[in-house]
Parts: sequence; structure tokens; C-alpha cells
Amino acid sequence: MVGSPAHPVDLAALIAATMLPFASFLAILVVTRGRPRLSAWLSIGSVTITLACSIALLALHSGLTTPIGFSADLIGSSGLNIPFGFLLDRLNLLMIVVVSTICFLVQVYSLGYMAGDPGFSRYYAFMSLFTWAMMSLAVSANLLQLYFFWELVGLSSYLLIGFWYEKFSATQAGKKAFVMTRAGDAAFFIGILLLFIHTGDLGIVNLDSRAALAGVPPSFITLSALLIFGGIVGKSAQFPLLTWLPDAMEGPTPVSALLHSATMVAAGVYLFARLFPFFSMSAVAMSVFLAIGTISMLLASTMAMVSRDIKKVWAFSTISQLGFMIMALGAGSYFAGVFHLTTHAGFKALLFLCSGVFIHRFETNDVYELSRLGAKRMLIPMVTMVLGAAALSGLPPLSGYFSKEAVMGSLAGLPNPVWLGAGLAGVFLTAYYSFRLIFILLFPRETAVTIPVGTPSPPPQAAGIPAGAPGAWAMAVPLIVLATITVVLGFFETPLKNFIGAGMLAGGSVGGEALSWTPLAALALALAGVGLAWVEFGRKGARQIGFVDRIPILHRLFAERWYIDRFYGLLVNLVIDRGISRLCYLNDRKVIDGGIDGLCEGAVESGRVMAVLQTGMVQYRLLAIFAVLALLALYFYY
Amino acid sequence: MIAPFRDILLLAATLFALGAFCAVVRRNLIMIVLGIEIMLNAAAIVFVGASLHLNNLDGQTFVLFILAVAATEVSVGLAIIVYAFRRTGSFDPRHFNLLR
Amino acid sequence: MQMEPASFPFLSAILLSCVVGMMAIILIPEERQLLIKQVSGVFSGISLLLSLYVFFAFNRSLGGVQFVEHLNWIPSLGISYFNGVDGFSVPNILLTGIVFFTGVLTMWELKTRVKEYFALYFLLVAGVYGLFMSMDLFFIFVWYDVSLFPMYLLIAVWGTTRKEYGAMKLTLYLLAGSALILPAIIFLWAKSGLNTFSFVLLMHPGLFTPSVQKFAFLLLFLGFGILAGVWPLHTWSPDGHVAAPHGVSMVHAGVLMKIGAFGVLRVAIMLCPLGWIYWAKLMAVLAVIGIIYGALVGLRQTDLKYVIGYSSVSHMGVVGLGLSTVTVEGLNGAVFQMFAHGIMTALLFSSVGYIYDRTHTKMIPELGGLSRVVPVASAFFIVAALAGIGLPGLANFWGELVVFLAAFKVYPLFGVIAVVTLVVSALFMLRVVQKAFYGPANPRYAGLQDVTLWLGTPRIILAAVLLILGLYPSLLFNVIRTASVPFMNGLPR
Amino acid sequence: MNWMIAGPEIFYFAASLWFLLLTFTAQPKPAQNGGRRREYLTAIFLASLGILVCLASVHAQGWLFTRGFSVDFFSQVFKTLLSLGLFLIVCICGQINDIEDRRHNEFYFLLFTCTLALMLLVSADHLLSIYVSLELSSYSLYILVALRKKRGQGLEAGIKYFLIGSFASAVMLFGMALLYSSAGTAYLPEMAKVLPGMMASPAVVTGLLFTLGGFFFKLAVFPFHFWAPDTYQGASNQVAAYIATASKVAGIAIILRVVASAGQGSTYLVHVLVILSVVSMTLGNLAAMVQKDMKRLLAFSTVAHSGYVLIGILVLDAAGYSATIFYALALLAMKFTAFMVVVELTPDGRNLQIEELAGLHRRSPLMALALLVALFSLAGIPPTIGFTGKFLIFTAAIQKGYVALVIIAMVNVVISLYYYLLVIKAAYLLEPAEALPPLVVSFPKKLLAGLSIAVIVVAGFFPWWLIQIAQAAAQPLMLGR
Repeated sequence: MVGSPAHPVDLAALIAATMLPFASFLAILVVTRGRPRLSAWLSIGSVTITLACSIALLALHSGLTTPIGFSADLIGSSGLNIPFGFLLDRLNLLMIVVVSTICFLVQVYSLGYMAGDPGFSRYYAFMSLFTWAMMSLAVSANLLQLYFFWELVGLSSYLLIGFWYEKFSATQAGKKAFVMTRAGDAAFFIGILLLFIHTGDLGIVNLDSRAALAGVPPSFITLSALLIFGGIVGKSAQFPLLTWLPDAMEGPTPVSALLHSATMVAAGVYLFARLFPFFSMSAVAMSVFLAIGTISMLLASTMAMVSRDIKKVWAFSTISQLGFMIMALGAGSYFAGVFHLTTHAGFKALLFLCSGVFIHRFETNDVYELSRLGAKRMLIPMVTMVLGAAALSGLPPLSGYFSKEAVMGSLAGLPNPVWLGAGLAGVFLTAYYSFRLIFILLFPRETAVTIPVGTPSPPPQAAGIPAGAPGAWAMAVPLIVLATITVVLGFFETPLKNFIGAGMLAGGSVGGEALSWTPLAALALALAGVGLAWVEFGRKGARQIGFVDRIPILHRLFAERWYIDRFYGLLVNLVIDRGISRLCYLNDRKVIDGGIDGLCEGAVESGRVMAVLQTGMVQYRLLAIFAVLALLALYFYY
Repeated sequence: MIAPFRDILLLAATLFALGAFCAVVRRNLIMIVLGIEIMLNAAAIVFVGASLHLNNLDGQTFVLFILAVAATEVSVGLAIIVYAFRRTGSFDPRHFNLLR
Repeated sequence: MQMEPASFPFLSAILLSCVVGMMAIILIPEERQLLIKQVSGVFSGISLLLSLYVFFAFNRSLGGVQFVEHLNWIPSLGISYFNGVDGFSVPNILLTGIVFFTGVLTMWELKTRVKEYFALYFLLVAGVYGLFMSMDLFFIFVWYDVSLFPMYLLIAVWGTTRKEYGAMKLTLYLLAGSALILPAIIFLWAKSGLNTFSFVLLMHPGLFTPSVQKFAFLLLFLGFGILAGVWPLHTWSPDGHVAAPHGVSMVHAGVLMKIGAFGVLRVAIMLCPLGWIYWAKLMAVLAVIGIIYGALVGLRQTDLKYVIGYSSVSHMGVVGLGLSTVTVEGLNGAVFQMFAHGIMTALLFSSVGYIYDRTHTKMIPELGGLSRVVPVASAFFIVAALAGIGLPGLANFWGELVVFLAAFKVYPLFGVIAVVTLVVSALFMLRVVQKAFYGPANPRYAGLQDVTLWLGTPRIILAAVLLILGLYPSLLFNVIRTASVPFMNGLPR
Repeated sequence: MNWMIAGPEIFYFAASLWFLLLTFTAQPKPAQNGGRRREYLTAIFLASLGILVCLASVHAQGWLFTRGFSVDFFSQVFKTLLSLGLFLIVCICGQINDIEDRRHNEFYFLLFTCTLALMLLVSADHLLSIYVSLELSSYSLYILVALRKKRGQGLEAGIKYFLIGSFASAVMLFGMALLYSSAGTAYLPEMAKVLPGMMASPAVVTGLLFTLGGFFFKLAVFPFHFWAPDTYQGASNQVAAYIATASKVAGIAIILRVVASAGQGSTYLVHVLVILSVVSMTLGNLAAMVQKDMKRLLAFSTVAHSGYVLIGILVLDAAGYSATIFYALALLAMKFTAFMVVVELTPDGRNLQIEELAGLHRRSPLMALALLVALFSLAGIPPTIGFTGKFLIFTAAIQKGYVALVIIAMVNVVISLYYYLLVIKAAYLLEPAEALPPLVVSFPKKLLAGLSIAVIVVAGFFPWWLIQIAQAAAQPLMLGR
């Protein structure tokens, strides 16, 4: 069934890696809610074990050829043979290592960041819940099991975004995130059901093998691929459902670093990679994925250019980088997507953690405020921030360059040049907005820079977090580790390619033959972007107003997130809330209730009439009796 | 048979209708009781006619009993009506409408 | 349908525990309120333990009808006191036991007219137990009405908003339901010619002509459907929920609506399969409307209990959809969803009850900021709300999954609508949680103390059951399967 | 001809004679309480003795007066029911203050004569004996109704009752004449052989219809129900209770006997009965919904119940008759309990308004429970005798295929539950304006209430022993035909 059966050691490691965080979640919630310190160490302890296990598994099975599987029959209902179990192959191993490292680093970082917060133990409980859900999602063998943990990841993101539930905007953002991802999940769920009805078995290995799906009509494969892609759009905040990610910045910064940059949003791309052979069976679907990836990449980068909130900039950039990954995978290059996923997880987490340090120190999200308050004097976060931004824009020595180049290579392979052009434009914009931020931070301006009205000023962060010194090391160490990763990872491209590429099942072209000039063009555009940013923000005399800000209409368009938010607001409030449900409610109250209550009133009224009839004079009654008897006698003749 | 039984039935039916009409129309309690008496007699006539027609004496005995029972009925009825008259001073059924 | 007589009459023991409990309560003088509560706690505990035993002692491999007790009652009409449980009724008996015990504990702080309350409460649950375990049509109807008339007094005397209207409306609706069921049952009895009400004999395939089955199924479906909250006839349940005191609305929403669905399953579907196949389309349409309608109207509500009422209508729509798919998975999913929804609604009402007792208001705008003041109590509500949305890891997910799967096989369009409702129900449930529980700490309720362990036990039990079933659903599916698979195989195509 | 088979009649004749003598003895001027107690105790003693006599002669068989008066298990069961009804009514006549003390002897005399008449009616097998016994019972009831102290109401009710009663008896007599003329004989058993064949001729059919009219008066079925509301409201509570229970049971008995013998063949008769039953059910229930006076509400519910009884009768077979007999027993128990509560609540004999029931659950929980059980049984909620009665009638009806009729009946049950619940709501929910004193209920009354609740609930749960009696009682009806 699923490759060679796992022998006990692997199984034990896997169970420890996934189940331990869940145990710590329950333990914290039930037992150690009172003692924050203990619950923090409990959660970090379970994460370290998870990290150790995943690294051990990676080391043990680096040479792995066939996927290892284990399955138990959990839901034994008759018609459904949905076995629950684990699946290990090269992609999983890489994914669980990435996830556990980032989780470990963020949890250590949160020791400092969240120190003194009243809900400290609750925070760690939700963190271990997320770790459990994400790890199990990564190793699940069955599409339904994946969906099971997929929704649990959505739940933990809801809980963590709305962590400071006193703030109305936080709970609002949490609700918005949950409902939007839920919309995506609904499509995913329908896709799974269709798949299950037609193929009868949801095992991922089974779905990927071309033989198993021979009998299934191609039009159906496209439909179910598109539906499953709906789930990816929801979770990775792609084009139609992207507005929840910037609002999700309401949550604490480590949460944004962990969930909304490295791991959770990457789950969508992971699913794409997971089902890559299945998706690649239908060319139509792949082109649709490519298109959506491109649109969301361009859209998000334009929004990033105008945003003043440091976290929102990185949120928009995450959406655009995810767009890049999906473009790469849509273009048919499996390795480029996965490699970019790994590197992006590294430097994006780094960027978020650095901005976390700034916010923690100066308690404001506004970039101009931060620079005026002297963000650049904090050495470690500033240097690592610059390093991260460079990696993001794809400057040579860093990992971003290599993965961006691999993506560009895959785009170049496509017959239609449009995708390549969009990709290059994206590279340019990425470089521009990331270094726009860096230069604003590096060159503070005393005068308050007037920005055309309309940009929503970011709400002040919960002021309850004192910038304590003891937490400093806890925040610094993860930054340094991540910085080294971003620098070093680039050079591992070839071994990773062999590891990922070779392990790939049949099918899937590994990066088209790279056109000679694309990497150079990409580098040139990146430098141009940096140059433009320097001209507008870095130079002594620059008035730190982006070229976009000069055109108010364009500025408002990007600031309003292309009015998508407004559209959703309209849809929910007017159409559903005030429109349909009011009609249904009225129908309930007036039509059904009215009708039946009216019937009862009618009965009571007729009762009153009957009662009055009784009180007539005696002789009328005699007459009535006689009349009825006569009628009955006459009735005989009919 | 002096007269065919059908004619007797016809006579009794008309008499019965007359009695009923009288009971329903007149606005005086005593006249109502009188109307009902007429209806009883109509029934008695049918009985007599039937017993003659069937040549068996049951009908006759029945009539004797009817007369006796009608007498008791009238006595009880008039007792109540006179009692009512002494209380309310009127025979008009329209006055007795207190119960709602 | 082989039958296996019970060594010890457990089922009658459960019934007896309720009736004896009621008698005991009646004998205790009115002033000894604590003693009354303790006695009722003990007796409801006994019935819970017995139903737990029945659930676990039910022989999964053997299946069929077990724990059978048979006693001739009115031989001339073929009526017999015939109790037995099969795969469909065992989960419901356990559900009744749990909701009964937790319902008693939830009303621990009742002050007014305690004796009458608990006496009527026991009578209500005795009726519910009776219906789930009886295999004789006459007794199914008798227990149905026995559980009906204490409901009126319980709501009318101890109720909250608009209690007279709610109580009267509820009773007349349910009695109108029984006005349809009784003729149908007697019609079946007359048409069978066997002069017996015993369900097992009447289930003999080919006994009724198709036209009889169609007519009887329609009557029974509408009769029991009123109680199950089928779409056009559902308006009594939100009003009833809101008007009833919490303990009663726990039993009401948690179990009484299941009687309706169970009645449709047991009497309508198993006795008139051809009628079922004929009317399945209508059932599906009404169920889907119910699902989407309940969620949409729930959006508009400002009263916590109304929200829960309409969410129950939506969830019962899922059960109806499951039943209407005429497939094994549909039945499995429907019965599982009945159980899961019962527990979830009981938890919802129990936590609303706790909050209402403290804040004396159910209106969502007036609440708000409770999570900071009473974290544990609001945590229970949030867990139940998440279960309501059908989140994996909690019991409802499996019910809805299996039902939607079955629905997709038979009516793909309805399946899509039902899955889309998941999003709408997520929206309105989270909106309630946000408005009522999150937000800045509310000064008005600053003084509330959080739920103590003793008061928390009913909610802990319910939440634990939701979690256990969420993680290991085949615990329940194996039991249901023993009844659904043989029934569906025996179905005349 | 041994006279012992008419044992009960002879006993009740002697008892009424005894009370007649008592009325002649000069009453000591100040009728102090002792005097009233004495009559009450003698009445109770004689009534209980009467029950024993009836029970003793339950298995008597045979006939008297040249077959005009036949005694079989059917008539004996009804006699026991009647004696039981009389005993229960006499029990609640503890303190009748709305009838002057010097009238009490006449009151008991008339009660016993009426019971005697009803017993004669039950075992009457000849048109003549039916007519005579029916008239005798009606006349005693007219006077009982008019006896009430409050001149206005009692008198008016009496007049109305008399007028409609005599009109109905005139109609019945005319019907009997027509039947006699066409059947050639007045004995019911012979008529049973002759009539089914002649169902086509109009004379027979109108005759039968008119005859049944007289009995419908007794049962308060649709065209002849006009007297019921006013009489119940006008008469004193005890007399209304007697009319509701005893005379209704006798009415059911005589209709069963006549229909069983005369009505086998004709579908026309079934149609008429269906129309009458549906109209009286609906009219009774609808009118009762808006009533304010408790007794008037009970009157309309009696009209509705006569509709249900008619369903049992129109089935025209053994199952239907036994169901109707069971329903008669159920009616006796339910109506008596309801009236017992009304009597208990109004010691001074005034008409009880529904609002005055407020706070009953606090004033006396037992009476509130009795009212609850009685009303739920009247409505037909399962664990009660009323439900079993309705259930038996519906099974008999559906077996003959009248499914639509049963559905209409069930809809009427729903309507009836509405106004019964209004009464229960008043008893359990409403609080009186000013706190009324707790009701002191003497021990025998408590025992009586407890007993009646037990009968209603027990017969609801284990009705089998009662159903057997009803089925045995229905056999003689079928034998002769």
C-alpha cells in the first residue's frame, strides 16, 4: 500500500514529533495555566524534542527512495475506509525540519517578547497546538487527514490572531481570517469529496501515481484540482482571499513570524507540492494556478509599496513571495517552488522577528515613527533586517538570490514570455519596497513627513509589554541563527536539488533549461529597484515619498487593497446580513409564524362566533333542531 | 281498513309540522308546551293507524302510555312555567336570556 | 432481525430509575431543596451508569436487537410492552443519560418550586427514554406524548422570555405532530393484518403495498418532522428554546429533537422503505433549506438562545439530509450527527445557563468582555461553538463529514449548498463568540466569580465527550453500523 | 319469572320511596346542620348499598314484562356504572348550600328516581319501555335543574332544558311511531331481524333518524346540544356533574342498543352519524375555546366528547361497541374528577370562573393534580384513561377504513388541548390578586381525589382488565343480531 512499512524506531520518532506538542497543549490548558514559567518551558521542551526527532529522521533517511508509511483505521464506518497514518518521503522530511526549526526559534524568541503578558501560558498552549497541527499536517498520509489538521491549523491561527481578545480589531481580524480560510477549506472539502467518490481512496501516494487515476475522466481531474487549489488560495492568502493576511498582523509579532510568514501560509504551497504529480496531470489547472500566482504576486507587491506599517509591508511581501512559489510550481518546476519555500521561510521569519524587536522596544508599528525614534541604533536587529531584506530582493550571495533565480529559470522555460515579464517586474518591485523600508529606517527625517490622507494609521500595539532587558538574549539568538541560515542556505542549492529532485516520483520537469540571460536580468532589475529606493528614500535630500504616493488615485487604490476588502465587507454586510438573512428572519416571523398564528386566531374567532350562536332564544334553537332534522331527512334522497 | 294507511301518515305528518310550527313561532311559553302536545298527539295518531293497519294491539297500548306520560310532562312543564311566571312576571321566552 | 433476550432487564431498570426518582422527589417536602437536588442527582446518575453499561455491553459483532424485554399488554390489539435496543437506539439512550445527568447538575441553583421542577423533569426524561427503547409502535406513541405534557408546565412555569406563548406554541405543534402520527400508526396496524403493534413483526418486507407505504411515510415524516424541526414546521423550536429554562432547553434541544429524527428513522423509514425511497427527494430539499435557512437566520439574532435555537435547526437539517440520501453512510452520519449535536447543544445551553444565572441577561449586545471576567465558563461556550461550526477534533465534524459524503453521492448540488453553509455558520457562531465573550473586560460584570469545579462538572463531562468522539469516532460508528448495514442490505431495491 | 333479576331496580325504587317518606316528615324549623348531615349519611349509605346490589346481580340473565325488560351482561355493566356514578355524585354532595336545606330530601329522592329510570332505560328492549324510562329520567332531571337556590339561573336553565327535552321526546315518539308502523313490531330483537332489509324505504329511515334524535338529546350531540351549556351553567354543580356523567352513560347505552339492533345495513345512517359527529366535535371544541365559565367549558367539552363517542358507534361492529363502552366508563371517571374539583373549589355553590382557579397549585396541590390529570385525560394525552378510550375508538374506526375521520378527530384533540391548557395554565401559573387561604380538604375528599387520579392513570397504563369487561359487555349486543 504505502511504500515499505516503517519500522518501530521511525514510528516512535514520528509519534513523539507530532503527539508531544498536543500533550503539552492539553497539559498547559488544564494543569499549568496558573504558572506561566512552567508552561513556557513545557512547550519549548516539547518543541525541542520535535526538532530533534525531525532532524534525526532527516539524517536517518537522507538516502530514502520509496516513501515509508504506517496507517491505523480510526474511523471504522462501513462505507468509508479512511485510514489515518503517517507518510515519510523527501518532501515531508524537508518540511518537518523547516517547520520545527522555525517553531523552536519563534518559541524561544517569544520568551522575551511575551514576557509579562497576562495570557502567557495560554499563548504557549496555542503555540504547541499549532506545532501539533502543522507537524501532523506535514506527515499525514491521507488527504482527509490532511484536511483534518488543515482546519486545526486554521483554528490555531484564529486563536493566536485574536490572542489579545480585549482589542476589538484583534478579534475582528481573527474572525475574518477564520471565515476566509474556511471559505477556501469549503472548496477543498468539496474537492476531497469528489475525489473520494470517484477514486474511492484518498491516499496521497495513490493519488500521485498516474496508474491509479487512469480510469478517471480528465475534465473531472481539472475540476477537483481547481477545487483543492481553492483550499490553497484560502490558506496561502492568494488572489481572491488575500485580505485576511495583512489584518492578521493584529496578533503578537512572533505569531506573525511563525504562522503568517513561514509555516502556516506555506502549508498551501506544501499541499501543492504534495499533490504536484496529480495537479500536473491537467494542463488547464496548472495554467490557472500560474495566473492566480502572478496576479496575487503583483497585487501584493503594489500594496506593499504604500504601506506605513512595518508588519503589513512584510505581510504583503509574504503574499507576493507565495505568489512566486505558486508561479514556479504552476510553471512545472517542482524544485524551484520547494526551494523558494524553504529559503523564504528563513528570511521572512528573520524580517518579522527583527520588526518584532523594534515594535517591542518602541511600541509602534509605523515605519517613520520607528526610524525617528532611532531604530537604526539597535545593531543586531538592524543588520539582520538589512540582510533579510537583501535576501528577499534576491541579491547574490544570499539564499534569496539562488531560490529567486531558480524560480526565474522555471518561468523562463515557459513558452509564453508574459509570465517571465511579470516575474521580472515582481523582482523589481520586491527589491523596491523592501529597500524603501530599509532606507526609511536607516535615514530618519526629523520633520513629520506628510503623507496624502487616507492611509489607515496602524493601531498602537498593546502597550502592556515592558521592554525588559532579560529577554534581550532570548530575542537576539534566534535572529543570529536565522541570519546565518539565510546566508548559508543559498550554497546548499545543489545538494538540496539532488535530495528533492531525485526523490521526486515520476513526472514533473525539474526546472526548464535556464535561458542564459534571465539570472542576469533578474539581478539587474533587483539592483535597479534598490537604486530607485535609494533615490527616493536613501539620498540626503530625498523627501521619502514613493513615486506611487505622488499619484493620489493610485495611492488610494493600493492603500485600499484594491477595494477587495470593501467588496467583501459589502458582500457580508449588505448581501448576506441585511439582505438574505433579514428576509429569512422576516419570513420566519411573518410568513410561517404569521400564517399559523393567524390560523389559530381564526379558530378562536370562529369559537367566539359559535359561542354567541349558543345564546340565542329558546325558540331559535327549536327551529334550528327542526331545520337540521329536515335537512338530514332530505339528504336521504341524494 | 277504512282509510289507507298512507293518508293517516300524511295527516300525522301535517299535524306534526303544525305542532312544531306552533312551538317555534308563538312567543308564549304555554303555547310552546301546547305545540309540543300537538306533536305528541300526531305520533299517537300514527300509532293507532299502524296498529289498525298491522292488526296488532301494541300500537293501542302505546297510545295509552303516551297519554299518561304526556299528562305528567305537561304537569311538570306547567309547574316550572308557573314558577317562572311568579318569579319574572312574564311568559315571554325572550326574557329568559341571562345565561351567556 | 434476530433478537437476544436480556439476562437482567436493564432497559426497564433505566425507566424505573426515572419513575422511582420522580416518586422519591414527590415524597420529599418542598422546603428540603438541597435534599431534592441530591436525590435527583443520584437517580439521574444511576440512569446514566445504566445507559453507559448498555452502551458498552452492546454486542458489536452480534448486532440486531439486544436487551429484549417482552410483556403482553393488550393482547386483543396485539400491543406488548416490548423493549429492545439496536444500533440506532443505543447511542440515543447514552445521549439521553448524559444530557439528563448534566441537565440536573446545570439546574443546581434553582430556587423557585424545586420539587415540581425536578418531578416534571424526571417524567419528561422517562418519556424520552421510553421512546428510544420501545420496539412497539403503541408504546413509541405513548412515550412520545408522556414526554410532551410535562414540557408545557416546565416552560410555562420556570421559563424566561415570552414563556406562555413559547410553551403553548411548542405543545400545540408537538401535539399536531402526534395528531399525524397516531392515525398513521393505526393505519399501518390495520393494513398489516397481523393484529400486532410490535415493530419487529411489522418490519417484515413486502407486508405493506407501495401505496400504503407512501401514504403512511408522508404522514409519519410530517408528524415526526415537526418534532425534528424540519424546515417549514420548525418555528416552534427557537421560541421553545428561548422560553425554556436551561436544564429543560438542554433536554429539549439536546434530546427531544432527536426523538423526531429517531422517530422518522425508526418508524417511517424502517417500516415503509418504499415510501422512503419515493419521498427521499422531498426530504432532501426540506433538509437543505433547513441547513442554509437556520444558519442565515442565526446571523440576525441578538438573543444568545435564539442563536443556539437556529443553529439547532441548521444541524437537524444536516441529520435530515443524511436520512434522505437512502445510503448506509447517510444513516451512519445522521445518527452520529444526532448524538454529536445533542451533546454540543447541551453544552451550549448549559454554559448560557451559567452566564444567564450570573448576568440575568441573554441579549448579546448587553454581554461582552466576559472572557476576561469568567474565562473558564466562556471557554466552555467557545468549545461548544467551535464544535457547532464542525471543527475537526470535535464530534460534529465526523457527523457532517459522513453526511456530506453520502449527500454528494446522491445529490451533488445539495452537498455543495450544505458545505457552503459551513462558512456561514462559522461566520455567525464566531460573531456571537466575539460580541458576547471577547472585547474589553465589562465593568458591569466585574464581580462575577468563575465556575467552581462542582458547577463545572456537567460542562466538563460534555466537553470531554465531544473531544473523545472527535478524536476516536469509530467508538460510535461501530455501534451504528451494526444496525444500518443489515437494514440497508435488506432494503427492497 | 323470578323477580330477583330486577334486584337493582327494586332496591333503588325502595330507596327513592324512603326519601319520599322523609320529605313528608315535618322538618324541625331551625334546620340545624345535624339534619342535613343525617340525609347525607343515609344517602351515602343507600348509594353504597346500591353498588353492592348491582355488583351482586352482575351475572343475572333473563327478561321480564313479556321481553320488554331484558337483563344481560351489557345492561348489568351499565347498571353498575350508573350506581357507581350515583355514589360518586352523592359523595360530593357533602354540603350543597345552593339548595335550601328543606329541599334536600326532594333532591336525593329525585336523584334516586332518575337513577332508577336510567337503569330501566339501560335494560329496556321495547320501544314503549324505552320511551317511558327516558321520559321518567328527563322529568326528574328538569326539576333537579330548577331546584337551584339562585332563582334566575336555575329557573332559566330548567325552562330551556324542559322545552328542548320535550321537543326532542316528541320527535323521538314520532320516529318510534314510524318505526313501529313499518316494522310491524315494537320489540327491538324482532325489529333487528326485519329492519335491515327495509333500509331503502324513506319511512323507516326517517323513523330511525327521529328516534335517534331523542337519544342524541340525552347525549348532547349536534342538533340537540343547545340545552347543554345553559343547563350546566344554570344547574347546581352537583346536578351538572350528575347530568354530565350518569345521564350521558345511559344515553350511550340506549343508542348502542338501538343502533346495534336497527342500524346494521344502512350506509345512510353511517353518513348521518359521520356528519353529526364531525360537526359536534368541531363545534364543541371551537366554542369551548372562548369560555370563561368553567362549567360552560365542561359543557362544550361534553358536546365534543359525544362527537368522539359517535365515531365509536358509527363503526357498527363489536370492536366499535366495546370501544364505546370503554369510552363511557372513561367519560364517567374523567368528568366526575373535573366536577369534583369544581365542587371543592366553590363550597358556596357559585359558578366557578376560570380565573378563580389561580394559585390552585399552592392552595391545594392534590386538587391541582386531580384537575391536571382529569383535563389531560379529557384531552387524550397517553398515560390516561381518556387516551386509551380514544385509541380504541380510533383503531376500530381505521379498521373500517375511516382514516380521514380519525385525522379530523385528532385535529380536534389538538384544538381541545388548547383550552384545557388554558385552564391548567390558570391553575399552575397565574397568581391570585390577593393571597387566597390554603384550601382545607377533608380526609374523605382527599381519599376520593387520590382514588380518582389513580383510576385515571392506572386505567391509562394497564387498561387490559377494563377492555376485557367492555368486550364482554359488547357480546350481548351482537348475539341477538
